[in-house]
Amino acid sequence: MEQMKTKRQGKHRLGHFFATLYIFIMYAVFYLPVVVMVVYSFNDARKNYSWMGFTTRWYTKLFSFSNSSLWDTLIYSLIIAVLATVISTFIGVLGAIGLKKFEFRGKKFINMMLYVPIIVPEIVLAVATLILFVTFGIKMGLGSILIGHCTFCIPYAVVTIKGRISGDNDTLEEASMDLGANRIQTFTKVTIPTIMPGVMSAAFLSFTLSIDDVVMSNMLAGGSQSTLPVMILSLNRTGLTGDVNALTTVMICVMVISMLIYSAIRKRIAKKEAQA
Amino acid sequence: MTEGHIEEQRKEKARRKKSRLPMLAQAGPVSIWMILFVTIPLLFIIYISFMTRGPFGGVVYKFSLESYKTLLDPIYFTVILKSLRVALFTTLLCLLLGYPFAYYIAKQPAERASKLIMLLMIPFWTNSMIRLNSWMLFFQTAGPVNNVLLKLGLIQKPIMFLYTDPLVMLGLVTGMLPFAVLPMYSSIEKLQKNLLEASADLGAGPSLTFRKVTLPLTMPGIVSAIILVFIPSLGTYTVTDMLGGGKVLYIGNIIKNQFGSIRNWPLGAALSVLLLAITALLIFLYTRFAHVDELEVV
Amino acid sequence: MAESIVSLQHVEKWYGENHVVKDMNLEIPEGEFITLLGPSGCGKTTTLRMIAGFEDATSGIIMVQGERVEEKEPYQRDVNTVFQNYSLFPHMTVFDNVAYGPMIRKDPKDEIKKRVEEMLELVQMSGYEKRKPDALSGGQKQRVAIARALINNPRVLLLDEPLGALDLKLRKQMQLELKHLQKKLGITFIYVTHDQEEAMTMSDRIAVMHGGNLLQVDTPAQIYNHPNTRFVADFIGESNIFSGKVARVDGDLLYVETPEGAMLTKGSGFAQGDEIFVSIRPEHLQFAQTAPEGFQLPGRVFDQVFIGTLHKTTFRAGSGKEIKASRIDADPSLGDGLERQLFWDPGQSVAIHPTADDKQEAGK
Amino acid sequence: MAESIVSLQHVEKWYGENHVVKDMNLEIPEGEFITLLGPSGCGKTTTLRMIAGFEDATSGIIMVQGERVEEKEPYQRDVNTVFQNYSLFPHMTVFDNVAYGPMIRKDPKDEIKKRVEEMLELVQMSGYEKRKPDALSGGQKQRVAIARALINNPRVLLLDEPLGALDLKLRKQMQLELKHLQKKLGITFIYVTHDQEEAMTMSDRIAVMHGGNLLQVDTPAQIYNHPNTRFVADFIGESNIFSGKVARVDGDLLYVETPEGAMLTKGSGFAQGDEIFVSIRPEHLQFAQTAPEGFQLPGRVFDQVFIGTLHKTTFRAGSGKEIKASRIDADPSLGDGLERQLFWDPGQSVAIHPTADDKQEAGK
Amino acid sequence: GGSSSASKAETGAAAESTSETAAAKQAEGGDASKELNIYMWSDDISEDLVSNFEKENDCKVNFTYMSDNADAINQLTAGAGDKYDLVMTCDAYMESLIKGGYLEKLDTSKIPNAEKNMNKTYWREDIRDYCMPYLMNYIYVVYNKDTCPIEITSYNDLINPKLKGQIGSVDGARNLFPIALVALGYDPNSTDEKEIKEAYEWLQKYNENVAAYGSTEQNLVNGTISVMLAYDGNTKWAMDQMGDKNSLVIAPFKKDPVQLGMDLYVIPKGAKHQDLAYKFLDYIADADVMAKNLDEYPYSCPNDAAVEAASDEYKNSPAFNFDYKDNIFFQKDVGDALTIYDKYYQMLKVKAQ
Ligand SMILES: Nc1ncnc2c1ncn2[C@@H]1O[C@H](COP(=O)(O)OP(=O)(O)OP(=O)(O)O)[C@@H](O)[C@H]1O
Ligand SMILES: Nc1ncnc2c1ncn2[C@@H]1O[C@H](COP(=O)(O)OP(=O)(O)OP(=O)(O)O)[C@@H](O)[C@H]1O
Ligand SMILES: [Mg+2]
Ligand SMILES: [Mg+2]
Repeated sequence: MEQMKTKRQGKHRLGHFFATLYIFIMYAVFYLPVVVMVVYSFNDARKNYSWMGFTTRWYTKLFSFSNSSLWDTLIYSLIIAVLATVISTFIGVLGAIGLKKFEFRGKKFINMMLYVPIIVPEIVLAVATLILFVTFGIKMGLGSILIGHCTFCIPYAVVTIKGRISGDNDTLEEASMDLGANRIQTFTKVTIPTIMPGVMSAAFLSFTLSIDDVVMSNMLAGGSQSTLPVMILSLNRTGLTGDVNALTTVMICVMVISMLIYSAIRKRIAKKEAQA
Repeated sequence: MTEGHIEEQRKEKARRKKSRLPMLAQAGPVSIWMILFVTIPLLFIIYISFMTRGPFGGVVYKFSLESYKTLLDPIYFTVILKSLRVALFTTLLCLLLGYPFAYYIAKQPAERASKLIMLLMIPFWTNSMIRLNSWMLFFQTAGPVNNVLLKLGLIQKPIMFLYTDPLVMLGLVTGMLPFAVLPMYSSIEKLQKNLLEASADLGAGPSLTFRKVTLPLTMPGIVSAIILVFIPSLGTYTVTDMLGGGKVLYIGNIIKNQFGSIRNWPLGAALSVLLLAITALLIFLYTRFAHVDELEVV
Repeated sequence: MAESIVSLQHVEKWYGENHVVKDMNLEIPEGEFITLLGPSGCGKTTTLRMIAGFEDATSGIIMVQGERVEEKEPYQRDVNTVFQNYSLFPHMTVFDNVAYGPMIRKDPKDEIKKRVEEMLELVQMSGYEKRKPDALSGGQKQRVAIARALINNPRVLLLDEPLGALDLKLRKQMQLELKHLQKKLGITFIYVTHDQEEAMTMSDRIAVMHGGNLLQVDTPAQIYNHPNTRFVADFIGESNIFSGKVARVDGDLLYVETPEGAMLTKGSGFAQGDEIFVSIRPEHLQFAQTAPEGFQLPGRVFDQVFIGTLHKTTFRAGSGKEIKASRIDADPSLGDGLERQLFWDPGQSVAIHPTADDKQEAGK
Repeated sequence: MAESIVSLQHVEKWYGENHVVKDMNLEIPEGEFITLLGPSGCGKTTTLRMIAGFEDATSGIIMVQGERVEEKEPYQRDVNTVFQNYSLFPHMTVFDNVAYGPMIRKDPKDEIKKRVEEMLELVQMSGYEKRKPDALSGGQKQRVAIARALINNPRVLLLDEPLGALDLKLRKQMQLELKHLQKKLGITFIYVTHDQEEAMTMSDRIAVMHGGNLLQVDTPAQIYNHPNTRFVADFIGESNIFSGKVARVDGDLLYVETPEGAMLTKGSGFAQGDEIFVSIRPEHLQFAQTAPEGFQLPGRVFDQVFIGTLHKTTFRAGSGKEIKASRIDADPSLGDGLERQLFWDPGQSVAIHPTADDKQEAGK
Repeated sequence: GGSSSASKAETGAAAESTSETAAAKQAEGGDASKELNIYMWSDDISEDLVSNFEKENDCKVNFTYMSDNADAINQLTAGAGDKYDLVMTCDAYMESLIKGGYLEKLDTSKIPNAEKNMNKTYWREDIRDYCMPYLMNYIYVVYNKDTCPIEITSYNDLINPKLKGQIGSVDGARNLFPIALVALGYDPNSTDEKEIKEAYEWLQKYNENVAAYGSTEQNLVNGTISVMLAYDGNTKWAMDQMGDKNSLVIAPFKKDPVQLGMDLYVIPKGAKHQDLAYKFLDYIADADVMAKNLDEYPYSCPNDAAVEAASDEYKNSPAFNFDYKDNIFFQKDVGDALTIYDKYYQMLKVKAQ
């Protein structure tokens, strides 16, 4: 009897084992390049092509004052990425809901337009945008880069979130408004939480796209500051140097640590609220 | 008109405003953004595609069908077919590998799931250039893989991983996978357990339940994933250039070159228009085939 | 009309091709407890949704608190709803669900806490504050939904089968509580229920709907004792309905001939030869070896069951029609197959004019 | 045990800290119609889910058709469920929902079509084939859910409040249909309902649950007339329950003293001085100017209502306790505030031993 | 590298710029005349020298980076050149830029150091009025004498079937076709479609031998390939990498000329800080300054005086020393013929499969 009992559970356990193994392998593949990158940030070679021995000199160089431009570039990129993420996620959430829920003239057109930045090669859109900006006398700089980034992030956000919204959201929104919450309150307290995985996915995609973008950042930049990916691509002409690996390593560490701190703080707040 | 009539009109207006306002607030920003920063540049691109290449770069604003005539060259047909094939392959792999991955994550408790998603995204915050470079370092002739294999005596001389199709696929798929996983995750997460139970209860085994219930209900996420993977990989070139040795041109390379060294903007614009047309056709075929009305596939 | 807190005027609702609410006119005075009663799919939920403002009427006017609905968003109206499918917020705990309204109104924290506890107490859900809706049973969800709507003290409360998932005991208690609150706070209740006893005991008025039409709006006793259509008579409670012709009119006393036999009833507006329905409740049906004057309605005992409170006897008339009687005490002399004469006090039966619908049906 | 089609042995279920099913033992023979009855949240749905295989029992053994459940996936068992929340597939039409089971079994197309039409006819949903669940009313969804489960002709059918969203008329019809089908096909029904009349009329046996415990499993009449615990007496139907001490035993006749007064009842296993509950149904309560021997139970008329079928009178005893009586005919002599002596036929009241729970409650 | 030898004073100046956040910088407020915006390749100029310049002139030099030479051209043709004061580009684009009117004409009297130090062979007549050369690069053939199956003395050796899969090559229509044209004995900047077509056929054979296009020097070092058509800068790295065991040699061409490309600075039309731009050009043309720069970024250089002043290590680097250094050709603007090149380039790479 006891043995029989374990049959179905055993099957489940086996399935669970394979699932976990699969996930583990996938993560391993994703992290492999990162591990290589981190390892080679300790590579004692001018160009990062092959292993020439251990050094920490890239980190020394990174943290020396003379390398301020790298840091400026990094900070600039982060600012752009965060702003682009916030703006495009915001517009994307609104847009996804609006386009899903309402019927209006021109909706088909907007839906089509959303595909355009995904389809048209970035360089083409970037040049066209640049020419239009110049024509209309728009000053290049942070603003223009942001516009460029949001233009291709928004479609990604909309498409991702739209896949999430469904009919059951309606009844919950109705319940919320029925209880006296206006549309904005309903939006923040009910709509957003119920489509949270979609919002989170959209934000992650936007951030990833923005932090890695070269073309828009290059074409629409002002005259005084580049983003990190542009600089890295520029470096690629003569070969990536160890300090970029070091910088990216530091960047990843900083982001991971701030994420950890953020979630720890959130956990603590949640706990406190629960106690209250 | 009578006073009552005017009153009626006022109310009618108020009523219309009531139903319009939330629509404007939600669909408005995205519409305005798309029109300002996509439609207008797009019109400009289309306009350029009918102009003439400037001998000193840029465009001479003189009407010409030259670019479109150039497109008739069968070479572009070949290139596009090749690009489509790569994109198709990448998309298929991303879906096959990504769906179980997304499913696994979606079925974890919320807190754990968001941690796993975060864990998935972190590698993608490194520069894609650096990641590609890392793959090259890893697989190069004197790289760790070959070294280990040599040391273990499994091979006598280094294997040439670089510039092979499998490595290119690895690069493409690992680069694109999050764009497949995230939308699928967010739609699988929504899948209600009670429907799966109902299906099992009615006698459907796991694979049938998957085909009849899970798949249709998570279709929006899958379609999102297809859009976000297929279309961008249609225009990709960095991966093929770096990991594939740059021996093959894809449509992305060609367009980039028109806006780069060749400075033939009209041709680049025309090629983009062609890409748009092809994608529109594909979406149209899909909507026909899948009985989805209009372009709104998601 | 001025005192009506909710008023429906010529309201129509189409879902595409489906005409689900037809020319509905209803005035609900402030503080009334009105119940919508009708078969599944007759448009009750749709009517509530139009009043709450989630659904626009295809035509007609809906006024709440003297103002037309179309101009106001759902949240601008002092109307709250207990939804048929609960619609609890899945990402919030029971506490947060109930606290939602006051929180939106930015009431002070401790007051909210106090009120929520009160409400949960009321619906007997104290101790479940920290649970998420997913971890509740069907009835528990429903109770949370009630608490969530009640806490707002709205002027008008729409309740769509609010007690449907509760057991008899709890339902009885909740009925009392709801009625008590409604009286105390003077809230207008628009109530949907399938439980006729509930409708009868709680409502000031009952509105009977059928296929999108409002058939009768009246007090429970009036609806029960004087249904204005065959449908109402048939739908509310159990009835034996005989279809026949008026044979003779004697003041308000009508002599009726039916396929089952002759019977008496009281009624007005009938002339000799008119088509007529006669409706008699099982509990008013009497039987004996012999029939009183005017009655000639023999039936054979066909089935006897005991359902807790009542003993129910089914007779079969000569025409094959089943006729039901119910009594508290069992009649030991009654055995299957025995014949009895059926009759009643003519004042307890109802004479009903056939409607166009009825005639159409008969024609088919 | 061998003939049991479903058998629960020492089944326990914990949700984290919540002990929702406690040491449950139940044998259900093939073809039986058994109803689970109990207050909201007592574990009825959980029990069904464990039988269907969606939930693993924390401990204990569940056998379906002689085989242990743990070995079989839900889809491998000849058990179908009508879910409390319907669980219709939102992406399929009504037709496809109902056709799901046969389609999975790869029945021939035209046969499926025929069967689906039959089933929809049965639940009166013909004509709705092409609708999606979103465009159905609550009751319509429920009917589709019933059709979807019935079409499979399972050996065991679990029904979780399958008629909860239907109006009285339709519910009655569906009850008949279900009962008819169950008998005809010999299906075992495990049924959950809040409607006691439904439970009474349809079930072969009723299992009363309370807080995860199975209190009594018996025929409806037995449960109604001989509740084994105070809870059952109180929960099933309406009861007046008096708590007191046995003053004298005379054969099976017990003389009981309560705070409300002296009374008689029949019962066994009691000795003088024992704690006792006496339960009497309102419809068995009689009142008159004077009491028969052994009774001394005065009460003042406190409230009188008419609820359709019955006239209900509430008396208030000297201790303040409310005592309910119901009759079909109004007693015009009865006025608010009048005093009457209450009594009954001692054979119609039930003597109940207090349980540990009851004592604990009394202690609080 | 020289960065670690930065003096205290220099690091102080740099520290000041660190304290400015990137965003604040972007605001571009403050004293506009004290800023110099340069658009160029990253990792191509010594930071120490730049901060020296900043100190001397009490200004701030901002770098924005290009990822492709065409980026600069696109910016200029789109009319967005005036956000920069100096733009780096290469000689092949000069004619277009000049004819398109995208550049300010240079007042060479404001850059006396250049007048004095620059080799006029490289600072060609046709473009001299609009640019100042900075660094330059040869595209030549280098091979591993131990592993290469043949000896290479001309471009035509590259299409020897024995080299199948052995070549790493620079990419791009305008880098590949001139080689083929030279190999066939035509003008490297031919605009004759017939000649270009022949070049295409030559390149088809070449393509057979190519293992990969792009940066391939590490493959030469680790033995994946044995021949490379590449920039001298990349070769220098490869040779350094092999160290004592260096077996790489620059192919001893007898007759064929090698391609020489220039990185040059131009002042885009409408640049806002032209005075400072001239100062910077003159500063970087100074022999000692440029010599220091060469030590940090060892590339070929048209500044003769600077090369003279540079360290021995630089001067003796085998990558820059080959005996047909003067047998060179330049990429010129070929006008509309570029589209012909592009057509055949596309055919080359599409038909390859
Ligand atoms: N979105 C919709 N599209 C089309 N028809 C609909 C839609 N919603 C409801 N209906 C139809 O409208 C009619 C009335 O529905 P409603 O929900 O008001 O019924 P109800 O009286 O509440 O019934 P129940 O007692 O079963 O809940 C039903 O026949 C239903 O099928
Ligand atoms: N996922 C869960 N986690 C924790 N507790 C749960 C969970 N699901 C149900 N419960 C609890 O288990 C108990 C039994 O639930 P169940 O759904 O079986 O009740 P029920 O008898 O069907 O009630 P109802 O008549 O209200 O549907 C309830 O108190 C409920 O709160
Ligand atoms: Mg309803
Ligand atoms: Mg339940």
